[in-house]
Amino acid sequence: MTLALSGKEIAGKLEEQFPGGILDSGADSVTIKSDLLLSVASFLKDTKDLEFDYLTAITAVDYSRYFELVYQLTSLKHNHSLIIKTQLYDRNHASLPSVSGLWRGADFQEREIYDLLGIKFDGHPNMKRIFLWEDFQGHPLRKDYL
Amino acid sequence: MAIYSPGLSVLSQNAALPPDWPGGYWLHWLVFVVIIMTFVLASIMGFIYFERRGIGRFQVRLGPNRTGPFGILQPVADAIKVLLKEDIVPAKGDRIVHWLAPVVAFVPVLLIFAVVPFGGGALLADLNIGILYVVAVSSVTVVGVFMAGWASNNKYSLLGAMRDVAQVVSYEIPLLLSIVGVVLLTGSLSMIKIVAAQDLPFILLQPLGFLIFFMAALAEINRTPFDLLEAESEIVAGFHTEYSGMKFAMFYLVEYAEVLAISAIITTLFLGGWRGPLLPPFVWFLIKVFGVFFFIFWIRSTIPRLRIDQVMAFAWKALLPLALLNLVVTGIEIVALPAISPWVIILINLGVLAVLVVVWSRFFKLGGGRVAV
Amino acid sequence: MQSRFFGLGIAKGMALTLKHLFRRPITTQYPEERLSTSRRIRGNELIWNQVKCTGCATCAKSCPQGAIEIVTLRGEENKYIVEKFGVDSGYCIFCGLCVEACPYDALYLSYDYELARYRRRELVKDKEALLASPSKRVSGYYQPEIEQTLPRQTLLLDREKEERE
Amino acid sequence: MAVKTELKLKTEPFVLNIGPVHPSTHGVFRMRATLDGEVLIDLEPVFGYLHRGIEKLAEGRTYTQVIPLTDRLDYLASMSNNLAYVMAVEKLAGITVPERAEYLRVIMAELQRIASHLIAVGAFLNDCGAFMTPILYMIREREKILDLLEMVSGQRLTYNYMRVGGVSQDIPGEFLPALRKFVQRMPSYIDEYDQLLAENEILLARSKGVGILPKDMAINASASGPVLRASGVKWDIRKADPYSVYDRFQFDIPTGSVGDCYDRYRVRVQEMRQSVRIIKQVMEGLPEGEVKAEVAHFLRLPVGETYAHIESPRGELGFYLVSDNSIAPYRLHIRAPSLINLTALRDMTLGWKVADVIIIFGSIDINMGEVDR
Repeated sequence: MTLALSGKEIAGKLEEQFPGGILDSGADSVTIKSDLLLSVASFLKDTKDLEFDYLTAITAVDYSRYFELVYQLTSLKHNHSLIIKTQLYDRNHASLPSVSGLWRGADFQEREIYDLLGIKFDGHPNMKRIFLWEDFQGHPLRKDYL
Repeated sequence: MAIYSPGLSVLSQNAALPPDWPGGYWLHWLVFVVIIMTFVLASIMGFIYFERRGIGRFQVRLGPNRTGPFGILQPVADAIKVLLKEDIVPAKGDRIVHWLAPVVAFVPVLLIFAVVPFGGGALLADLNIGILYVVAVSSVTVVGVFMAGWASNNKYSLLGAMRDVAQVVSYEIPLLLSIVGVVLLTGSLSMIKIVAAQDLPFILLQPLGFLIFFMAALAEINRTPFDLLEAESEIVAGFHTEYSGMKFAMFYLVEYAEVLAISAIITTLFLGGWRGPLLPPFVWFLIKVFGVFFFIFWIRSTIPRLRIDQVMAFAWKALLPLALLNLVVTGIEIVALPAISPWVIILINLGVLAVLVVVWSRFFKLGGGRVAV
Repeated sequence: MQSRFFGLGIAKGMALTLKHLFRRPITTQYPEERLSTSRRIRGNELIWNQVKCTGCATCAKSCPQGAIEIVTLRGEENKYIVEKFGVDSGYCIFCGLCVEACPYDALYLSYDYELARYRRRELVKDKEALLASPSKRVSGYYQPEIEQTLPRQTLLLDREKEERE
Repeated sequence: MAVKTELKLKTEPFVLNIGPVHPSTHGVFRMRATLDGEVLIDLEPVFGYLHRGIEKLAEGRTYTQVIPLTDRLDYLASMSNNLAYVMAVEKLAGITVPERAEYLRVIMAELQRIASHLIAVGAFLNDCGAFMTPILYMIREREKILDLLEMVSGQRLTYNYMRVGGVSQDIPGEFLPALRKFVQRMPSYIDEYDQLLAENEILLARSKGVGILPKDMAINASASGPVLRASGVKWDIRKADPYSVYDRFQFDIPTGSVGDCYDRYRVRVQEMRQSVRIIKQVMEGLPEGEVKAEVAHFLRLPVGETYAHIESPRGELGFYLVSDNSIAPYRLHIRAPSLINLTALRDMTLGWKVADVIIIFGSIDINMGEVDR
């Protein structure tokens, strides 16, 4: 069984490292401030006993008021998983640091999120639309796209 | 062993004399050119039908079976369909070269049949340099293929055509060298004399030569596993990607005419040509040609394709040295053991074949081949 | 694993293809030779039983494509009269969710499977075209009683020569 | 394996669009390849030709109506898609699935895995140039599986068989005998595939050491499924995070050693054997009982979110489901293994030749329905 690490425990560990950066923690998830994403991610990837070497999936959800990004991390070595969430409130200029430098697997997923939800990832090597054509207007998976 | 009909051998002697026909040579040539063209076209249709049905059965399906009894009219239907298609020239293609290419490719293949001995004699000409003529003429086809690739103004076509040129030019050498082995045994370049010398088929006396010739010939006519120039899974259709209608039909004919020619030459050089017991010579010839062709499409239905650098490596690093060694061994046998029974030589040759193939496969490795970029 | 001598692996493969040359082809000559399809085949369009239908429109609600159109009137004894019942088979994806959802077993899928028409408008079926009739065979999809009456499905497993048991 | 060879000639690279309409792109994938002669020096994958917006469409449909949509994701493995989706819904709704339904789901998922791998391996061998034969043999066995799946679900490609809380219908009486027969014969067919090409020298030359995906890069690029396992990572969600009733069955996880095309091909063939093994055990333990739990017709899920993942034939297929207590999903995100496995495509193909690019791409085994969604 892949062990879903307790969000609360991890939040405690993260709180030591990044004071004030943890907004919330659930049973298997931790919500962090969006500007801390990259440092938290690299902390989770490199810390001993955590070693989240595998980025399972990135999801973005449009909650109308804000976007929530969900990073599902897995460690193939220890067979445990954790969900990192972060929220973006600026709908017009939503942007986030890219984790594709840490996990190559984020490459197409971030492009997909940019394409369908219009969230820009800073530092992504090839930030352009992936499924829709270049001059497509709007981002279809946003709730206000009709 | 020499069982061939005396009547036909008379014909072969007469072939060099001016026939006693009104109009002399001209009428003779005209009649036989028509006969050869008909024969070639008919056997190509037979080949297409045979291959499609045969591959169908290899692949546990039926193959074409709708047009006519057992689908025997399928090649006719295909021909009608392809002739009615629109002839398309790419907008930025070279119109003249595009038009010329199928002709340049098709004519040399037909020319080969001038010297192929179907029965007791060649129908058109018994050239004393027959086999040399075949090799010389057949390599002109590649010019047509390259013209097609170039004139199409299509990258896939160009890739296919360049592969073809590289491949055919390389494989000419082992092909020729393996023919030299046969010529050494016969002492003549004439196709008829080569057949006449085969009391034992040369496939027994020259097993390694046959193997080399067969593989080089497959590469020459671009059949699997050397069908790189039209590798449909890589470069769509290779040099004839942009061809349609009549011109495409020409290339299709070239492909099968080449196979027919190579089957006929293998029959002539290694399988004893038209010779065989009981049945008339022409029938024997056809049986052997279709046998060789069966083997060719059996290979096609089984094995995958090589990569271009592997194909080239195979020609230069495997076939060429083996062909040279084969030549040396044959030469030694002819000079040193002129009077020995052929069966001993067959045994020796088979041993040499086994040893060489095993040794070569040990230190000749294919694979890898990444270029650092 | 790897063959030691060049040619042995090729020879093995060629032996296998040669063996297949003498096996029976597995293709069927379709228009002449027809195999029985699955008893649960979700074929052709819907078949509608006017007697059983109460006009509840559950089918239309469950249709993912919105292909079913149903208009009802309120008749005597507070029962619905189905005024219009139509299916656009051009939109239908034959998922069978409507048959599954129907609480009165008034909707069936057809057992026949040749749906092609020359005009797109011919795909739009109205009430009369969907009515059950003896000429239309009903599929056993979600209808276990009908399923038992249909011919057994031809399986390639059974048609093949039993040479490997 | 990279050989440092200096390209001496001054050459000019050119751009070749492989796809979206190309015999070997397995759908409408497009690779914008920059070539230096035959050697690939840059590659950019281009997607989107089959984008149907399934994630957006799902937001307007009830939970049951989404199931036919998931059929159309990876249309070669519809059962797996169904399974992953209904698992996500069940997880969020807290529905327990009857025992028999769980067993049936495992049977269907494993049959589907065999069917999908047959196409994957067949298409890979076809890309290598084995003219249609392997894929036709494999389609023959796939046909038997499709017969079985048709028997239970009524359709051959878009099964729409799984339901929230179980499966739509119980299996018919003739299913188990037919399945038993199939499971008995399948291993001998897999032996035949191995005999056909697994030791073929040309295939070895083409695929050994070609397109290596190193272990650390495979993990870093979030590769999953056979692609990850071929690189030597023993990671299978059926073992690592057992879902359904997989923890009750014995099976091995085949892994490769190098991560080249040949390993990926072998891993798939071995997985077929393991799947047959699983099906045997499931058949023995198949319990009687209900096949579907009582579930409201227009399901409303509690507010919340969940992620359910399975090991689909192509890798980790996950559904991230967000509910707002309406009858339709608020957000459905699909973690498509095909798309994410392509991340490393550029690194795997750089420096190889056109022919290798095709087989490397073929060995990843993507399905455009899932890549573009």
